[in-house]
Amino acid sequence: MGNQVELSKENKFAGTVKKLLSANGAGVVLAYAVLVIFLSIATPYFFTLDNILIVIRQAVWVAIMGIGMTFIIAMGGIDLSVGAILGICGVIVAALIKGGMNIYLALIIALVAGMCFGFINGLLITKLRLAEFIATLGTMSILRGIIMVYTQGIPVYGLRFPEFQFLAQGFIGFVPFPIIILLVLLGIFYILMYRTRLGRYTLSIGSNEDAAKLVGINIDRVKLTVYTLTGLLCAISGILLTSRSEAAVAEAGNGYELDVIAATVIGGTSMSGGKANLVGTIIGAILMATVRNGLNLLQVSPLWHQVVIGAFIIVAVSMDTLSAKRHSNQ
Amino acid sequence: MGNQVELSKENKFAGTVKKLLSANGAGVVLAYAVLVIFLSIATPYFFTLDNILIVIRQAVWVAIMGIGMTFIIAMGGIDLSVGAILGICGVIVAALIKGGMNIYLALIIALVAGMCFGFINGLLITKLRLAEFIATLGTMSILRGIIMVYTQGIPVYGLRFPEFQFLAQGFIGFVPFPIIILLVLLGIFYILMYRTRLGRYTLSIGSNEDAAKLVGINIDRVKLTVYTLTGLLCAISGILLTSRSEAAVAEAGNGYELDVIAATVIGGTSMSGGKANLVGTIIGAILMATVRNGLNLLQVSPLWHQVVIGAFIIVAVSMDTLSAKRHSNQ
Amino acid sequence: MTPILSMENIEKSFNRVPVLEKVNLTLNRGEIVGLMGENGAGKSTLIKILCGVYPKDGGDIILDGKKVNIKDAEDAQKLGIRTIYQELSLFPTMTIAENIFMHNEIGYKNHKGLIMPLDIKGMNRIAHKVLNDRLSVDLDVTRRIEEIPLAQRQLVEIARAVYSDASIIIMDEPTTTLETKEKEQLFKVMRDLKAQGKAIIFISHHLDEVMSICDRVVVLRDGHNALDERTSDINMNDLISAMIGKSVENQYPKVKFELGGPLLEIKNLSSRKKYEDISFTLHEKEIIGIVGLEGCGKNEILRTLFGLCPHDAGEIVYKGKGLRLHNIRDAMNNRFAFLPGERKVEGIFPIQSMAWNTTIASMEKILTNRLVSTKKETAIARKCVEDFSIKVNTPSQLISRMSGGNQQKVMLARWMQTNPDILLLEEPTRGIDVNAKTEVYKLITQYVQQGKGVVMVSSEEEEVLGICDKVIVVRNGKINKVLDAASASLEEIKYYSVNDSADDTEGASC
Amino acid sequence: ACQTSNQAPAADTPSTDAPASDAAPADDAAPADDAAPADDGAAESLAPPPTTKEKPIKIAFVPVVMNTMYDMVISGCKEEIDRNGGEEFAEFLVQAPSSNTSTIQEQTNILENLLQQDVDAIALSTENEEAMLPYIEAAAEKGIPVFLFNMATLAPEDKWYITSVGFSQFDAGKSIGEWVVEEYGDTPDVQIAVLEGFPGVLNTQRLEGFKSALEGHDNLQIVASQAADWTREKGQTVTENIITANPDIDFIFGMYDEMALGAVAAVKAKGMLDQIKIAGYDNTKDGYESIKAGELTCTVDTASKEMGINIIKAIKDYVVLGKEVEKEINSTLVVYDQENIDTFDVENYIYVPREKVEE
Ligand SMILES: Nc1ncnc2c1ncn2[C@@H]1O[C@H](COP(=O)(O)OP(=O)(O)OP(=O)(O)O)[C@@H](O)[C@H]1O
Ligand SMILES: Nc1ncnc2c1ncn2[C@@H]1O[C@H](COP(=O)(O)OP(=O)(O)OP(=O)(O)O)[C@@H](O)[C@H]1O
Ligand SMILES: [Mg+2]
Ligand SMILES: [Mg+2]
Repeated sequence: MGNQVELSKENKFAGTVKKLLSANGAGVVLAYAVLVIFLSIATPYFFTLDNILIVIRQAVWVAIMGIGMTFIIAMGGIDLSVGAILGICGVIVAALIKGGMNIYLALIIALVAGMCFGFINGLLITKLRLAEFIATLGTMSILRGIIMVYTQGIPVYGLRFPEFQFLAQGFIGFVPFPIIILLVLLGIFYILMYRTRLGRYTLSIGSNEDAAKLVGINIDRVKLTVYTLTGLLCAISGILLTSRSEAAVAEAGNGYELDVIAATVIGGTSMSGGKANLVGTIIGAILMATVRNGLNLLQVSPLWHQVVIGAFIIVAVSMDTLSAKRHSNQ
Repeated sequence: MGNQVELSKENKFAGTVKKLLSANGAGVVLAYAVLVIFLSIATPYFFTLDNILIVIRQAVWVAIMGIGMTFIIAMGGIDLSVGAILGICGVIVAALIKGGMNIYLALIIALVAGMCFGFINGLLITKLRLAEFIATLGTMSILRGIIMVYTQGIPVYGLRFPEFQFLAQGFIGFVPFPIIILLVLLGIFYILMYRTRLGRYTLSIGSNEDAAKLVGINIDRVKLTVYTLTGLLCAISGILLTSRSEAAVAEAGNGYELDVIAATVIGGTSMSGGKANLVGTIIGAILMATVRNGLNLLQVSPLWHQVVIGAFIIVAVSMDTLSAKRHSNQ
Repeated sequence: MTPILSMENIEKSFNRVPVLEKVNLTLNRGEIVGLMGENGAGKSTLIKILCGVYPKDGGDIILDGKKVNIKDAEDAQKLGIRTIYQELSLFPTMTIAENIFMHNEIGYKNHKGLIMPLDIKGMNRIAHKVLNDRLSVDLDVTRRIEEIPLAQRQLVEIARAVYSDASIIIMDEPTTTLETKEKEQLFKVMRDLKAQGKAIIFISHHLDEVMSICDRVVVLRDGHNALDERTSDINMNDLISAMIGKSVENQYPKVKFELGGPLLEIKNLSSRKKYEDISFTLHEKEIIGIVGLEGCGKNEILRTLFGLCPHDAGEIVYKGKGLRLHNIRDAMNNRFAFLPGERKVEGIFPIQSMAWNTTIASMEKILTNRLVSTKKETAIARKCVEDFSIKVNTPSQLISRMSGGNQQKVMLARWMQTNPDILLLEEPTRGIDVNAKTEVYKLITQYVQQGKGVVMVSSEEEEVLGICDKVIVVRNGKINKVLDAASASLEEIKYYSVNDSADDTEGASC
Repeated sequence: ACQTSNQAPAADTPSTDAPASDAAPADDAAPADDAAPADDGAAESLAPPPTTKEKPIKIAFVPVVMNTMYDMVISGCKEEIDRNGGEEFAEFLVQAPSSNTSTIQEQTNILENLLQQDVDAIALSTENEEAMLPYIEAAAEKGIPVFLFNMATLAPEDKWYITSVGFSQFDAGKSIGEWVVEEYGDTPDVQIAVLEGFPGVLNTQRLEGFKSALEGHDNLQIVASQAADWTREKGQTVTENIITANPDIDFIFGMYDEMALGAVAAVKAKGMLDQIKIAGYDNTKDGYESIKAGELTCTVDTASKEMGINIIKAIKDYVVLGKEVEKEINSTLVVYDQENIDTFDVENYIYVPREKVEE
């Protein structure tokens, strides 16, 4: 988005459509539009305010983690542990509340725990110099294991406290509260990405890590910060998910890492680093939730879901690539 | 390995130990040695020819796919679909044999199918210019879905044909046949990697793709070849796995992609591309199988397995990084 | 007055091979010091130690009379040292303004944290102003680096160093890709900085540049101090002999051959927005130089001939037959070779060995029964080390651990190995030292003698005049003037680079 | 490392996690930690009241994952629908999570989506009912009755469901244990190995049930108990490792047929099939044939098809006929071995279209 804004200055006179299509992440908007039109025609249940809000709410957990993933991927990294951090933070908050702790204190502890796990990822990557993929694969496995050891696979449930339920189930006006949380986080991280040093340094590392080092950027500090913030976002997601089902299950967020990465890349953030599209990520997450919602509404046999979702990811990302290619070829 | 050979010429006089420790992938040897010593002391059952052969045979499937993954990672790519290709090729060979087809014909068809799936990955990556991670994530999902649609989750079983059983269950002398297959494949791909154009071009692309293009390397062709060969290797693994259990199970190879990537990186092939250590990959795969074997032999509670394996991956890879760091710092 | 910087008895070795031995360098406020030496003499290593890229093995760095310990680039920056590195270090996906202000941002509040809100408009404005006022280029600072040509990138890198409160500015071969005009701008900026009391270390292989801009020159030879004199006290020959231990009589060993038949005929070639109506003929044994201002389209013309840029009109005739160049392989199959200008990005395979880098474009030469023969590979690499006087410990040394100039020689060697019929060169001697340049020119001359042809693009007019037969001056995407190198002068080239030849009659009449 | 995994075994085991089946081993013995029988809650049930809806009704069927076991349940459902008039009786929608993602979150999404549509009944099987409570409650409040099936546990707070159809995991595990007690009697020093699935309620209950039958028989000893992730391949690998450490093993219990078949392959490769007896769980088709071939020793049939039939019967009673139904409906469990395997009706594995039966 930041790029789009700036691009627009460049060819001030080019038509809006062309600009939109050429911009990084335009594919996702196109894909989303096509999907929404198709589903609106195909089923009467789809295009209702209720359903739209439900879909967005279903996308919230992935979208929130996607914000962190966008930073990480823009920095040229990857994080496979997001789902596991979500899971363990959910268990932590549930166990603490169930154990009788004050809810707000429990929330804070869970958030801090999320930051710690992110920080550990950061340490492995910066201090032990492990490849991101491997470091976070390791923490994913360890955290999932710890959840198992702690819960023995049995959920922590019975969290019927109104304040806690409100987090994921509440409304402000007709807008679900988690959507508001998402928007607030998007706002904060949008500014962080495009209006602060942190964002610049993140992008610069993804763009050319050697050069970033040569201009004196403290790369380790930036990476630690980004992974820590991502841990925080995962903790928020984990808390919301726990609040939503009033229980923390051992396998919560299993496999989410792939959804989150897919949403980020569909949204136009390039895996080669140096470019970020935060708004695109959110749309990407909503897109993935919409596909699943559509599959359910259209009564597509569950056996086919994976095929459709896989094909959809490929199509959505190629749209982006193709429109970018057309742009650069002209 | 290629690098090691050359390095050794450079400082002919440096002690062997130092050379070993400084070489790319030395960590894996060290980690393996430590583990073997530990297990040999901890349990009398570990260090027996029988058990060693069993462990190696258990590592074969991952090791064979790891050969392909080494090429792909050395080329700067990644392939998340290896497990799914293994799964679908297993189902294909099982279904064909069950359907009464001549076994050798069925094998050939499964191998060709594996190559086709790899080729499709290659096409997505070269023609649609999708990021490797996303393209192969998509094919993984699609192939897993197709397996589900086809098998309805029901295993294809009852493949009790001696020739077919021999593939994974046979012995030549006291050596299990799959180990022989692995060694033959290692030999072939070792030569491909270090002695042919394909290997050099693979490493060149991983080292600097832009420069590779300018020296006339047909990047698309090399990528297509490497992904196709990887597909072939996955098919071989799939066939062996099917032969081993005389059944093709829908979820065979699920999650293997992560094991394969971990084995490759533990073996000393760098995720940033340009370097490959085929022998290291094999040792990495054996190492992972050894850890699991050890957990079973030592009767470690299943709840702890994931934690141990995750920690082990991190430790094994850091050993490599640390020894490499010590080397480069001096 | 204490010098602002003094490096004393600096020592450094890589893998026990000494690169710097007891090297000294002092720098005063308001002084420009030239740092010279052959390729691999240790210049870049010395300044990288100063910038915190490499730790030193011994010696002291004294800033303003205080001994300092520079651990990393951040330390160096805090101490007021800014560097333009030999290999560009820009951020391709980021804008010009973002690059100029990288790690030197302006915000609404003034604190050092990562979360400071940035004044983006203000930075864009200042970036534009810096480029415009100090370097006289008018660039859209919101364009991304990957969208602008190499020379402009170099300017951005210069602007980044200029716009900083650094008191010491180091420039490692900043002029290699600059055109005359931009070079003059750079010199003007350097004088301004000097007037402000800043100190500059300037590395270049161009003696004339060093003699004219620097107050003092320090020469390194094989990692030792070889000379430290005021430029006013010495002449070029002193410099050369300090660097290489002998003098060079004829820098340009041009031999004019009888031209053969036409090899490559370019007819009315056009590419939308890049260039139009380009026609010329390259004969056997001919070397053609293409010159022009940055952005005039000369590089695109050359790249079109290698199948890298599409053209939409016109014809390329090669050895009498029409040629279609869709991609690089079409060009390579016809025995064309192309040396790209941006070595680090488009040339080297950094984590591979020198031998690997030398033979990668001509692998058939090192295959025996389709398998790589390490023996053949090493033999070829050793021969290249000889021919191009490459400084390398062994052919198995990683190329990224060689000096810039030596990397450039490997690039040239790589392409000569392919036995091309047509050699397309972008900045062929970028970063190569005086002595080695002569060797390279000799090799190119020998090579055309066998009936081959060369087209080169260069920002060094002397070089073009010195070794080419014909010089094509391109202006705004069109051939403005074709000069005979034997009779043309530097002034003519400069003149036609900026003035339309259609104005000639008027120009002459005045 | 890295298990991501998805679908597990057929039997109800969803992979990564464990699900569940029904609970309440009502009568005997302490079941696993929390399999709280919910019978007494019936009085204060908050479930929507019985209705007498017009046919055809719309039934949503939400299993944990698509696999062999749920497939058989579906067959049972379809056959029972056929008996009642097929499409004129009910529209049958199957919605399951696709793999690769956490089944819990996907199932909650599916429920949210279903509540938007006008379904008349939801049949739901879930790994963790606790995590679904808000949705079951929401469905009840909307007047949509929820019929749980194949649940390993029921949350004591759950007053919104109509009935729980299934079988007792605990009892099924126990029945294998009883088979062992009978088979080995007082034979001294019988070494037993167990192949477990992923940790979770399902795993715990089967194991507890098995162990409860062995209690008091000190000659029957569990010498190894290792996770094989519900899969055949892991079953084989882990068995190889277990045999290495325990060469004198006599009996292996694979807590799901796929793992047991992996054990069969490993044992066979060692040529120890006549020494080691292997038991499975669920009586999958492959397991059945292995018993017929004389390789797998025994397995417990969990009557998946019967479960499907019971689900539709309950729905019909409650939604169409307006009758109250039992809070818990269990199918019968039978252990099959070489002796009685021929009495098993293979039609149970497949969907056989049924004649309509008039009420
Ligand atoms: N320019 C290239 N880019 C990518 N791969 C190449 C290139 N040249 C050769 N290869 C690969 O190396 C293999 C061996 O090349 P070689 O020239 O020895 O065999 P070949 O049968 O003559 O192939 P070709 O006729 O295509 O060159 C080729 O089959 C191809 O896979
Ligand atoms: N990282 C490194 N590892 C090993 N050797 C190195 C490394 N960097 C430089 N060298 C060696 O140090 C010597 C000096 O290199 P340096 O780059 O300082 O030369 P230079 O004077 O800048 O040459 P040029 O004019 O070609 O840029 C060279 O012989 C080079 O091979
Ligand atoms: Mg240098
Ligand atoms: Mg050939």
